[in-house]
Amino acid sequence: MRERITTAARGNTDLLGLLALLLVLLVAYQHYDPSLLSPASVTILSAQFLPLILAAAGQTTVMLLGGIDLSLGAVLGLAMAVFATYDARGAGGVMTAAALALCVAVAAGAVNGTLVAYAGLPPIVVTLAASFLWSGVTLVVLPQPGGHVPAGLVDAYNNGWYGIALPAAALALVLAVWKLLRTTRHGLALYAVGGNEHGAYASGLHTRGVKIGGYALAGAFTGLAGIGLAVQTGSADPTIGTPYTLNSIAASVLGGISFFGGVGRMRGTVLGALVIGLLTNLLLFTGISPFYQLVIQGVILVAALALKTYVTREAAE
Amino acid sequence: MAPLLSVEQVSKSFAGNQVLKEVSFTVGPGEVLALVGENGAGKSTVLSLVTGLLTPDSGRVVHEGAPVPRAWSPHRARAAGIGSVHQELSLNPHQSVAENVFLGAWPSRRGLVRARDLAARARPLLERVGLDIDPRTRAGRLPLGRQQLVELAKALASEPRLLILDEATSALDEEQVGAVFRVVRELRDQGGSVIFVSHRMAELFAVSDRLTVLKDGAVTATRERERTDHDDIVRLMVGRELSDLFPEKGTGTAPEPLLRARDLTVPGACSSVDLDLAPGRVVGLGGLQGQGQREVLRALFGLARHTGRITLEGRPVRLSSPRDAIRHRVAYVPEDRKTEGVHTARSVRDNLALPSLRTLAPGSRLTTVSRTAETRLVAELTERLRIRAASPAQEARRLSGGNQQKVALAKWLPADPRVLLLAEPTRGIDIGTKREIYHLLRRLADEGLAVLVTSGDTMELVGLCDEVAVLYEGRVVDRLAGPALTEERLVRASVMGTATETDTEKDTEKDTEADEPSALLPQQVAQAIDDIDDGDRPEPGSVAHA
Amino acid sequence: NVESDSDTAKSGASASAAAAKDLKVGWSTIYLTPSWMQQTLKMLQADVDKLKSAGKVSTFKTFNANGDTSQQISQIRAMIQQKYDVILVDAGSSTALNPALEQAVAAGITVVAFDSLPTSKKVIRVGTDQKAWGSMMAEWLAGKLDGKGSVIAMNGPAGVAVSEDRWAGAETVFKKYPGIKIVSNVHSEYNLAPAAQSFASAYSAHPDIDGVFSQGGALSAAALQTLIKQDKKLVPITGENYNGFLKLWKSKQKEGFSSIATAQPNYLSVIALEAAVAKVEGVSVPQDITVPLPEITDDNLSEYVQTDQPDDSYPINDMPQSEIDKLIGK
Amino acid sequence: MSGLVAVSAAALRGSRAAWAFGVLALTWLAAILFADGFDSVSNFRYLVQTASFLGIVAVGQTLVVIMSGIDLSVSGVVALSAVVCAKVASGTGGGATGITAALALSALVGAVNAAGVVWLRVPPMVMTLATGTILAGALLVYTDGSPSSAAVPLLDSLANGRLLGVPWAFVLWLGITAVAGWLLHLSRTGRYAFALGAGESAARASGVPLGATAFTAYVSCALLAGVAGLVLLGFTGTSSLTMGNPYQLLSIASVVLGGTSILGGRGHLLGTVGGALLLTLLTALLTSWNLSEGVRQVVLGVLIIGLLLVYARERRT
Ligand SMILES: Nc1ncnc2c1ncn2[C@@H]1O[C@H](COP(=O)(O)OP(=O)(O)OP(=O)(O)O)[C@@H](O)[C@H]1O
Ligand SMILES: Nc1ncnc2c1ncn2[C@@H]1O[C@H](COP(=O)(O)OP(=O)(O)OP(=O)(O)O)[C@@H](O)[C@H]1O
Ligand SMILES: [Mg+2]
Ligand SMILES: [Mg+2]
Repeated sequence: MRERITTAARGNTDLLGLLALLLVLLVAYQHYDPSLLSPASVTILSAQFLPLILAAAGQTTVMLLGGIDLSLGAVLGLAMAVFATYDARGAGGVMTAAALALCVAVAAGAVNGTLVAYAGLPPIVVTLAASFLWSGVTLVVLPQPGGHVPAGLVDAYNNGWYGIALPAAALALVLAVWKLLRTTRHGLALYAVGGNEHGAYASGLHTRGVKIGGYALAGAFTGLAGIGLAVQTGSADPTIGTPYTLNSIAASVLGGISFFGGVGRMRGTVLGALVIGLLTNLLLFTGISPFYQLVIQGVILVAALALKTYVTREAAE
Repeated sequence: MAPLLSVEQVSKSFAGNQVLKEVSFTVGPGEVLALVGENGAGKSTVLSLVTGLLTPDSGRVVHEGAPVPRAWSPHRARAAGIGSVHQELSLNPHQSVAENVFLGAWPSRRGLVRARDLAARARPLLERVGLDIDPRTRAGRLPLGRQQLVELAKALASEPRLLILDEATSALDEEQVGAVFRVVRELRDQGGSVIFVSHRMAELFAVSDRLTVLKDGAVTATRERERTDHDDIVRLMVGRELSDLFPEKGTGTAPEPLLRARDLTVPGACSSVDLDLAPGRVVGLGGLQGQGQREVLRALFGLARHTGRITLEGRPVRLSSPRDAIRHRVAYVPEDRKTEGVHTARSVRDNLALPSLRTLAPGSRLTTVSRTAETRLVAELTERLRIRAASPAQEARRLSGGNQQKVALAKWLPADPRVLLLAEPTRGIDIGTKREIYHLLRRLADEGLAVLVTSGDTMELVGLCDEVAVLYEGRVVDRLAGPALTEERLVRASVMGTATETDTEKDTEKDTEADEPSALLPQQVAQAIDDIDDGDRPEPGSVAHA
Repeated sequence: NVESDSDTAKSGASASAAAAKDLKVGWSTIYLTPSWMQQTLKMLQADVDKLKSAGKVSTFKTFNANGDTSQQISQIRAMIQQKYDVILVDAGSSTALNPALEQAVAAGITVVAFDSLPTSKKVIRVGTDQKAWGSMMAEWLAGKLDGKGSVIAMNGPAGVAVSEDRWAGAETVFKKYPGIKIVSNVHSEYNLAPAAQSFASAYSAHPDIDGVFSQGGALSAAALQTLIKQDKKLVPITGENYNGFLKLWKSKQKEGFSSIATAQPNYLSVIALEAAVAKVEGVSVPQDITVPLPEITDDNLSEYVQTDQPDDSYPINDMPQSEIDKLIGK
Repeated sequence: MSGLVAVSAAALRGSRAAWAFGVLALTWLAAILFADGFDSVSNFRYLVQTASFLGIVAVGQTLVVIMSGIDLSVSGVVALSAVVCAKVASGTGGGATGITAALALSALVGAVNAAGVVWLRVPPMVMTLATGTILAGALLVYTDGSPSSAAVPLLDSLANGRLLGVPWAFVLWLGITAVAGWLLHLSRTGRYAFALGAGESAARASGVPLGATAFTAYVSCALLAGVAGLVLLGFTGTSSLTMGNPYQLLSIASVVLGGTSILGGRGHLLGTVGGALLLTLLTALLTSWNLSEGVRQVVLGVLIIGLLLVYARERRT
């Protein structure tokens, strides 16, 4: 038993620091908000963090492939817009709307992936250009904030559903799916292509298919994030997605995902997103002047990353 | 009997540069074909046509009686029973050995790949190639030689009928080569075929049935092994006789050392290594794979953090970065050519000029680099080391491996180094070029350089060096010089990890005429190892490799 | 004690006589960087100071979401958890904050939105009529052009409610004048240089325009600057109380340049705060407080323009307390 | 100078930077033939004048991208320099002091970026993003929220004046390009930057001064962003905290459209000039057509992707 624990710990050394940081944040948070661990708080917080966590999961998928997605925010907005406008037309219930939004996001991801895989364009460039494209499409779908999400759903999401924190449940589900996926051939192929693309190709892997699949999967995560955000806010807003691009990158990097692909785990990303979310919340509680909040956010991000690099470099030697 | 594979009249050009000219050869079932040729002769290119990495401009590849389809790809080739180890490693350093072995074809149950299952299935494959490692180790943590064996296991995982080994032994020590030969013979005995490429002549003769010689992209001859010999093949390859592979060794007593290292320790790799490098002397670092040879060199070049005292011309120096080392006129040709040795994506010209920028643009960093001087320098170096490039503007990655190696060495020459550190300087280099490099190194030494070489090739160390320090688990266990420097003693010290003083007399006696290396070396070595095996032999290579 | 239990605060509020005491006030704003917000913050702070010395407000905190609407949601939730009594909000999205704000209302917090408003009917909303803004400008321009001519429209960023509303207001007016043709509809950030660039592009495609409809001061300034720099005829341009524009307008008045401007007055924030306090005190504050749009014309321009102040400011006079009281139903 | 011309001509021949100019010429021709107003001299003049603001930032960005970095803090630095200069100039300092202070601070930001990337080993994207965030906060504190206006005569004539009918801003941009082109393509430091961009390990093992090179690139980039801020201050006569925002992603797009590899180690500075002009022209063209904003963005995105497909693909193997 102890052996298993130590093995598990060894496999996660890179995450221990992050976990410790998260604990510190939680303790500090508890100090400001003693009801932190009550079901209501858990519901509220998970509702708040779910979109970022999902967006970061999408970003992580792309980064594991050695790419980066600068169009994530735009695709998130697009999914949100499709979900809420379709639902507003009352044309077939929430499930259809969600399925449609998800399909659109997956398609957008697949288009990005196809451009990266077949055109030989660097991902950062493709997705930068695609960010114009997808936010344009979003504006065509939904020229200004609006749309509709059933009030019951919004309430259930934000305030719990028979005492169940729906967002937390959704998150658990997504993580379980990822874990399963990670152990399929597709999951392994994702890591293989990210770690050494040419090698994977020379060894007979359909690297292009894997890439397109990976980007599409990222699209799915992003789409879910968009739907989550729509349900959280009860509507859609074509410009609301933008900050998620950079926030998701920050969360992934903090979670130990390498910019060069092939390295990192989803649980790290989830921790990273939680740290970022909690940190911003904590800054709200401490009541630091809003002028300084930006400064502190930036400094903490750099400090955390520098510390992480330092620690892992020591460990690696 | 119908050949398993026949390559018929294939031609291939890259950007107008014709690399293959109507090349044809066949491999029958139960046959081992050796492809021989100088660097850049087109061996890897023609094999890429077979494995689906490239498509021929004209001609065709016929596999099992049928021409391969237009959409031939590595994927299809593997599915059709062609397994290959490419010249360039294709492992994913971040995944486990087991995951790498089954890359792309992970065995799964109900769609899920179980790690334990994977490891269990990988183990017999790893054993087959003579690897005793935990299949769950990350591939990137293994030393290069072991990675190459993992590649072999990966090729075997798809149970190929045709196995292509493109310099699959270049990073292996003798024992590991033995394991590869075992696999090759096994496969041949079961009716499979193997195409084998190597620049070590002895290996070729040890394992192949026929040899096909490529020169400048065309087949010059195909010979049965029985009907040919070393000199014949070399003549076909190089186009002339090659005498004296190794240069004359230095004479006289050792001069005052230029660089002295005392107590050199790199945590986790080597400890308390003492080395004296003197002008005019070529010193070798021997031993099995991964006994810390590489780290000693990296430490002396400021790339690995180390402790110990280093003095240059009697003055203590700190070498904490390559820039320090370069400033003290120490040069380093790394083992990992593609990431450290050359900039693969940059032109030959840029690569050659990079370490000499200070002389091309004297003054401050803002000084303009003189284009004419640069051109002259590049032309001179290309000429001096006979680097074969379409033009100086050709990207380094488009060069054959051997020519890349020459670039990695040539770029240091104008910097006028005093100490030259070379890790595996002739890995993947054809025999003609090898000879050139040996003679070049000796010439440089004669001009007053101190040279330190690591090599997995015992013959090379014996033939080239004035003195060899044998490392075992990071410690120097023996120093061989003069008449004591023989292959047997070197191998013995490497695998036993102790000095072999007791045998001195016997050895010197026996090896008086063994200066010319024999063509059947591997068998000899295997014999030597077997001899030692009878005694209690410590487990080699258990030193962690950072 | 108001802080300890929000439910008592609520019942206290609905019972008539309660006086506001030591209220904990928070303001969540989508941006703090634009000058308009800075000016708003200062005006708000001044009013807070006044209320503090009157013993009505104990603490006042500002939260800057820096353009991230999701963060604004977090801010509102944090304020709910910290049991604020009053939440003021300048919303980054007209819809996205609704659930959070309604949750705050349900928790007994007095929520007042101002400037950029959410659509929720449960919060008190203090604003100007953005559609009226658009139609006021459009009417003036149409009148100036005698109902016919080509016009370039300069709008704010696409997909933002304020910008879309102003344009919707203008569009209905322009529809009434078939002689007026919108030859180009430009969207731009409220940012001088890119706006100037966009305007110049549209203008060189249509150099014979008769007027410019602009729905923001920086956009108007960009358009006017471009005309001046290119030495072109100064056609009428609608504007806003952006000081940079007002200064240019004043300096070119002699050359026959004519404009109209209105303002999104900074005192919206003060009205919002006063409304919140009044609400807690039991006054029945109207749900929607529409503040009349000021009108800056060629005649009263000099009352507004402040030549000694930076361009990037929005001159406006304070609103008399009596008028505020009237608006909030005191 | 003649050396620079010769080298540039040689490098441009058959290169991707030449493509940028080819496409630019074609687009311009098409614009003149098929769109209204593009045949007028004043429009041309205005176009190159406004392209200069973006162009100056993009030249700096090129220096960083070539050595395989990226600078997302340029938007912050543009605002920083304009705000600081305006505040100093409108206060007691006067124009010259203002300009000096602005440029010094800009350079400082560049140094901080480089320090984070080189010493703390934070990935460039995250490091510069964080400095950008910190800058936004710091500027809020510094200005107390109200940035000043200032008429600095030197900047005014630099931004708005003309030399023989050519806008000074454009002349300045070309001058800067020449100096930066010499730095990048002729000097020793430039060679180091290319080497570093093509592969860090090989560069280190060849004795390239990694730190010094990175510092030069980041500091130059920030300095140029500072210059752009000053020119913008001259152009608009006022400073604001958000005035740099448009240049963050557009500068990267210009670099890429100019044929420089985003992965570093390959490209030409002149390409960036073409890229910035092309981007400005495309935006202007789209503005002059009466499209809805959504459609406009879709068209821009598709156009950029299309152009990149034509000449900016990364070759494999
Ligand atoms: N995923 C990959 N990774 C590495 N190399 C690849 C990959 N896919 C294809 N290649 C190599 O690139 C070569 C070109 O492939 P293919 O002709 O299908 O691409 P393409 O889209 O037509 O590109 P191009 O237009 O440049 O020829 C292939 O022969 C193969 O060697
Ligand atoms: N992708 C490419 N583009 C351009 N030229 C190439 C490319 N690949 C190989 N070449 C050229 O083709 C020639 C043959 O190369 P190849 O790698 O087949 O040689 P080789 O016989 O395998 O040599 P070595 O023994 O060094 O591995 C070389 O001159 C090389 O420069
Ligand atoms: Mg093709
Ligand atoms: Mg080869």
